[in-house]
Amino acid sequence: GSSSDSSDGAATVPPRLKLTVFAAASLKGTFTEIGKQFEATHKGVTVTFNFAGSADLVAQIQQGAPADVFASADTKNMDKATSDNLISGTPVNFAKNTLEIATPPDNPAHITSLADLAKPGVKVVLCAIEVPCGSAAHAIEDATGVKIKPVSEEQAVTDVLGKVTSGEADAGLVYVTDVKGAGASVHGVTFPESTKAINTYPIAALAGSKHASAAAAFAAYVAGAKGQAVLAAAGFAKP
Amino acid sequence: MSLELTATIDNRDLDISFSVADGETLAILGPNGAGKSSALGVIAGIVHPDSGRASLDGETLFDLPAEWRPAHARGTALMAQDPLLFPHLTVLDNVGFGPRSLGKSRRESRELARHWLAEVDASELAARKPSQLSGGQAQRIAVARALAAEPRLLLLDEPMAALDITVVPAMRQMLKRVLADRSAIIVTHDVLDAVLLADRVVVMESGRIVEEGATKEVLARPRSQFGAGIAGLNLMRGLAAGGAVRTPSGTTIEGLSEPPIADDEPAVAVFNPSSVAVYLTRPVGSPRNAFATKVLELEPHGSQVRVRTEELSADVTVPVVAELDLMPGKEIFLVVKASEVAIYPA
Amino acid sequence: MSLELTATIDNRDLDISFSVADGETLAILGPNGAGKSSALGVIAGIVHPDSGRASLDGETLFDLPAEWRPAHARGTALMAQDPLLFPHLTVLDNVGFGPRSLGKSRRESRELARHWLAEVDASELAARKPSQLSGGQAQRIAVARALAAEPRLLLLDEPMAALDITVVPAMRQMLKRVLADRSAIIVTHDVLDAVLLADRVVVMESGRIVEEGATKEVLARPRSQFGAGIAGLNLMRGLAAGGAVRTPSGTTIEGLSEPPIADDEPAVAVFNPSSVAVYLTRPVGSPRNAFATKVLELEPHGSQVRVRTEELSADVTVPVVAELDLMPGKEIFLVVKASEVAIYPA
Amino acid sequence: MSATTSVGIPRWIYVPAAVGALFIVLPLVALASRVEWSHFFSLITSDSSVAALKLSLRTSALSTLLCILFGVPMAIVLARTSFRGQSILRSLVLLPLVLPPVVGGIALLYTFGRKGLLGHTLDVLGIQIAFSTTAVVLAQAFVAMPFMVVSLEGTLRAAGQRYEVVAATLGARPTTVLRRVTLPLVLPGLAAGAILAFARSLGEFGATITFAGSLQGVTRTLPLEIYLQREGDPNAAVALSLVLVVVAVLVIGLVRRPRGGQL
Amino acid sequence: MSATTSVGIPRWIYVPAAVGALFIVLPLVALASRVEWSHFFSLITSDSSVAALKLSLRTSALSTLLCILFGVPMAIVLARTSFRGQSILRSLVLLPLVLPPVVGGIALLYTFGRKGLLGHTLDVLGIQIAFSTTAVVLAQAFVAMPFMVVSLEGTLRAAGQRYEVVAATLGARPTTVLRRVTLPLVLPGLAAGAILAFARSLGEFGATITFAGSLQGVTRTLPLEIYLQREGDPNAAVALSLVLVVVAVLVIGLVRRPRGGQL
Ligand SMILES: Nc1ncnc2c1ncn2[C@@H]1O[C@H](COP(=O)(O)OP(=O)(O)OP(=O)(O)O)[C@@H](O)[C@H]1O
Ligand SMILES: Nc1ncnc2c1ncn2[C@@H]1O[C@H](COP(=O)(O)OP(=O)(O)OP(=O)(O)O)[C@@H](O)[C@H]1O
Ligand SMILES: [Mg+2]
Ligand SMILES: [Mg+2]
Repeated sequence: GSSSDSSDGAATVPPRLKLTVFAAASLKGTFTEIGKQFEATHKGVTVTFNFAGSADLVAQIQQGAPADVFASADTKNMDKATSDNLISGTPVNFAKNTLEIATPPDNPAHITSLADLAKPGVKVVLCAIEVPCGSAAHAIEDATGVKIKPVSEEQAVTDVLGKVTSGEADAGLVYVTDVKGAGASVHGVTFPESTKAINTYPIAALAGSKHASAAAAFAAYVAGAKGQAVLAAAGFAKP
Repeated sequence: MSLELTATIDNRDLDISFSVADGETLAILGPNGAGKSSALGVIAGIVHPDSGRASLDGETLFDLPAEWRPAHARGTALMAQDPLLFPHLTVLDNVGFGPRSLGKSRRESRELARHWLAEVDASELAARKPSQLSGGQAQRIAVARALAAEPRLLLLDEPMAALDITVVPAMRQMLKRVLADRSAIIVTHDVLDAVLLADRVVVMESGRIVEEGATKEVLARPRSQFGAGIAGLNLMRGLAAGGAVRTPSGTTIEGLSEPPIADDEPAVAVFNPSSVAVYLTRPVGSPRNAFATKVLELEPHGSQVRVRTEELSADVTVPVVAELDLMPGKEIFLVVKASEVAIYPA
Repeated sequence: MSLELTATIDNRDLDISFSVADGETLAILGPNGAGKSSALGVIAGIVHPDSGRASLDGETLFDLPAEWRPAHARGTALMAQDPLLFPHLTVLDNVGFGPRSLGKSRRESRELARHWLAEVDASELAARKPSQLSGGQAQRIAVARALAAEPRLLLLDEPMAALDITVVPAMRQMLKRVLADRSAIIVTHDVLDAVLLADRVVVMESGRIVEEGATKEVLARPRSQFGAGIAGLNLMRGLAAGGAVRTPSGTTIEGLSEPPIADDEPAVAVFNPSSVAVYLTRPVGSPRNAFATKVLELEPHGSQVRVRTEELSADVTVPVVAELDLMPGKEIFLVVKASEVAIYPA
Repeated sequence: MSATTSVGIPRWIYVPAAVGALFIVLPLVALASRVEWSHFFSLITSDSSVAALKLSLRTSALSTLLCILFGVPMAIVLARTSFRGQSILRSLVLLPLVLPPVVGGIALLYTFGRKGLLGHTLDVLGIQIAFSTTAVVLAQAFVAMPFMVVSLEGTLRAAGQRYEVVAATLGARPTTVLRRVTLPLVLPGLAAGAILAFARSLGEFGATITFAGSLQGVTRTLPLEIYLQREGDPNAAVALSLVLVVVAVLVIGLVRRPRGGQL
Repeated sequence: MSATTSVGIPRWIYVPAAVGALFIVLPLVALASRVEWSHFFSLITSDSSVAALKLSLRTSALSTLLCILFGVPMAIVLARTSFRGQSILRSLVLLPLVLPPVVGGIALLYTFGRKGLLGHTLDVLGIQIAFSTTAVVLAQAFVAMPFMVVSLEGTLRAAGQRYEVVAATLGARPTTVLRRVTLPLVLPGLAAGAILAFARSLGEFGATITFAGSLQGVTRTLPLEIYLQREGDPNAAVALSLVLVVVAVLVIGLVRRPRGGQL
């Protein structure tokens, strides 16, 4: 393909430039939409996405993956990339997410508050502490003193959601965006203590990019008004 | 146990029907590809005929298309043409397979296996794996395996094909002993097996039975081409007397008997018509057996002429007939050397 | 192609050494488990001896422990005791396998295969799969397959064991023809094969060679137990003359020859000593052959006595010796019926 | 040693075989070379690692047992009988092979879960499968079963029925034939199938996480533990993987004593 | 029809076989019953789905080819020769079976990645493997190879060498023996191995996403697409899985024409 690293305006971007964005899997819906919009305003740029877990993405970038932009679902993985000097400039936080209780639509265990999750006999699933949603849940537990005994500590928020939508679990702690995305298949229970743990999504252009300006433009676009609108529609909070 | 069988297999062009009486041994003779093995397969339940029926001792083995009793429930044991010893079992366990399958204990089965191994003179092979056997050894084990299964009807497909001729007589004696009180069918290429082991003979050619009857009769007066080719043996039954056989009519015929037979045991003397010489006067010489008799008929037999008398036949070449002026009614002496006569316990 | 072989296999207790001259056919005789198949396996390269060496026409086949030429590069073809036809190939392709492997074109190989199928009288089986063959048919195909490979040394392990006796003579004739100008080794249980097909004979017992030499000599004067058991055939070589054989010394012996042999073709007459009768005067009767001769020696032969003369032997029972007062130097007539004499092209 | 010799294999075949072996072995070497051996032992002997390893071995052994108990009969039915719809059944039985494991987990949830097809029945019987070790075993058996079936069916077909027929003519009823002839003769194929099933169970991740969840000591098997470790410390995950690898080598080595090829 | 009959299998064996079959089939039924058929067709014909399906089929076919090219020789070497260290080599070759696929992906990255063992060499040669379709094929071949090897080795051992020996005595050189005797005789095992390899490739997820990434049309195979769909719409993922399943059934059905068991 062709390459260029001049300019920043949409008009001067050379034709047939391919921008590769590595983004956390939870951003699939929003970023695909943002990508389409970006392509529309930046003629000649095609945006392709590599969606995977944030840890996977960092490992791939470390191994020399041909990526231009990295959007992580947490700061920890972005920090890894930063400390390895893989990004150019400083990362920008572009979205926030908080936890919400998800229950099956009929809410069989009648969950109305965080404290209800600690009741005996309630089957609760959380994320494992090693993953962002798990560390967030842990932080809330620490801050509120509510001790939840989960029946399972899942690897990813999708897995938590899966247990809830299938009715296997009575409740789970997931992100607000997940509850929104799941639509009618879950019932969301917000709780005030959720502010004790806020997850932040950073984005950065990568040092190894051959299209530095376009990469920067995309990162800026996400953090900008148009991007924010798409993200907000999916339930993300402003950073 | 008596067997009744009628079966056709279309794609092998087989169409047969025969029976085996209780305790009887039937020999099936015939050229390669005649359908002998197929017939055994049908009885054993491993070849599915297109039509027909069979019963063993009144119990239906199959009655197509309605009934089909599986191989293992038939009470028949088949020693097939290919030994096919189980490669993962020792010789002893191969032989013990039948009894074990029929519910005998491991110890009992081993016991039985050892017995039958001894019978086929292969005790020293007990611990071997089949891959460590010679061809003839494998065949003997296969015979022992079939015998050990103690079936109601025993099916033997050329049990002696790979055996060296020095052990064949012993094997034949052993089979004679075990087949005596058993229903059995034996496929063989050797007429002597038929003569010594079988009460009745069926001759097959191209999937059909072309001849059937008591062994002696079929072999004496074969009507089929194959029968004629192999048959015509002279048989004289009687009692052993000093190594010879004395027939009920008082004739004594000398011969070689191995093993020796005790006096007054039933015995049979077998010899080939081609070993029988025809004389007009009683000759003086080595031949121990000379029978005064009359020519009954003369018939062509291949390139020779078969001279039939009341009891015996002689094959002579054509010039002989002219020279000796043989014709029905003529008084002759049939002469056969003792060393040409085999005497077996009957 | 001449073969030199020395080999030992410890765990089969085999220790042999023999050779085959260029164009010669060697017969290996011996009881079951003697090591005959093992010997062929060593030559063919599928049994690895513990020590020894072999060369074919000067080329080393193996020279242990240093050299070992793989089976496919030996220029030998083995027809093993078990036909083992390739189950996934048709009969035609089974037979064509050898030529094809040696680089012949598919068409050429098929041609050759068809030729050899015709030789073993199995042309009509060409399209079948091995699973659709009878035992005897499979064996014939296996013989054809080995022949089609056109090896420098042909190894046949009991090529006629499963054949019915009506086809054996034809097969023997065919083998006689193809082995005539070939180096070959044939393992057999039938002395007649040795007599008719082989120039030399090796007799094995328990892994050792107990006898070795020209066929005629070994069979005439066997020194081993097994040799004695099977051997002793009378052979007279000469030229065919009106269906009989005339020996160089002028004796004529009549017999049966199938197929007929043209006059003055080399021929051999074969008959068993037990068919030979001893007379003190020339008898008048059916036997066509009477030879005036002198007793050379008398020797026990099993339960009988072998009467040896210059050229021929006769087996008689013990009482005969006394009755006729046989002793070395005595003038006798040896008499044998023409129907007991088999005449073959030599 | 004297024996009927193998006839040898073409020399050139060593070339692709070596390339193939390198293709598998090189990545393993690369992996091993990245392990920080100084931390290795403290890492693999941590509570959570040991718990996960034990759980993995226990559940994999059980699921292999299930695969033998049910997979062997299926392979036999597929190889030795023919009936209408057999090929469809075969394809269906092979499906867990292609189903992404996560989807397999969802399918299991839909079946054995509280709201699943059998959920009510199981509830009445007082059986709770989800979030239990039983669920792990079921998930592993579900994905591993086809391995046993396919591998054994291939061997059964290649082995043919000659010896089974002989056994029947000696009076052995089908069960005896199966036990004393068929199974001993296809043992190499059965062993291969069991190894594959065990290995697949040991490595199973997606269906387990979806159907059984991930709780230390109960449902968090080694692959789940590795996955979690990876979030924090990729090197730890690699080290743990090596443990899995070593365990697998040992187990496979024990099961598969190389025996001389029969002739 | 007349033929040498099969001797029959024990009746009771149908019971565990049926239980096993139900265990596999029930979840598939449960899955199918949850699909929203109204959206089904629009969903599976979307650009991204079609692209993923095509990519999956292409890469799986290629990786199966690799498994045949390299796995068959390995199986033959393992089954037909014996040398020191053979059992270790066998265990090593089986390792991708137990390695969590994600770890396998990491190992591949460590080997073929730009900073990997062979990265420099490949770079010099101008070859970029990671994150290309080639990487997908390699990842799939890496995880699928042992299936071919194990399944075929079992069949080769069970089949024995009798016919190979006969062929050699007729003058067939090892290559001819291989081509005209060994391979035709173990065809059922080879087919089983190929099916397993293809199926495993088709379902491969972890190693692919790690080593090859998830770029639409380039490396995003159907399982990856399913994984992504699941983030948003689990039902869509299930529907897409069914497509995978149907494709697999078709392909397997085509490959595996049931032939009569030879006797
Ligand atoms: N599975 C089969 N399918 C079709 N035809 C077969 C099959 N098996 C044998 N045949 C054919 O059926 C005929 C009878 O075969 P069978 O094996 O019964 O002969 P046989 O009398 O035992 O011969 P042999 O003396 O050679 O063993 C032969 O022409 C043979 O080719
Ligand atoms: N693979 C083997 N391992 C060990 N011993 C064997 C093996 N094969 C054969 N034997 C033994 O070696 C001896 C010679 O066997 P071989 O097969 O050569 O005999 P043979 O002369 O061909 O006999 P037959 O006439 O029965 O075919 C026998 O005692 C046999 O049991
Ligand atoms: Mg037969
Ligand atoms: Mg032999």
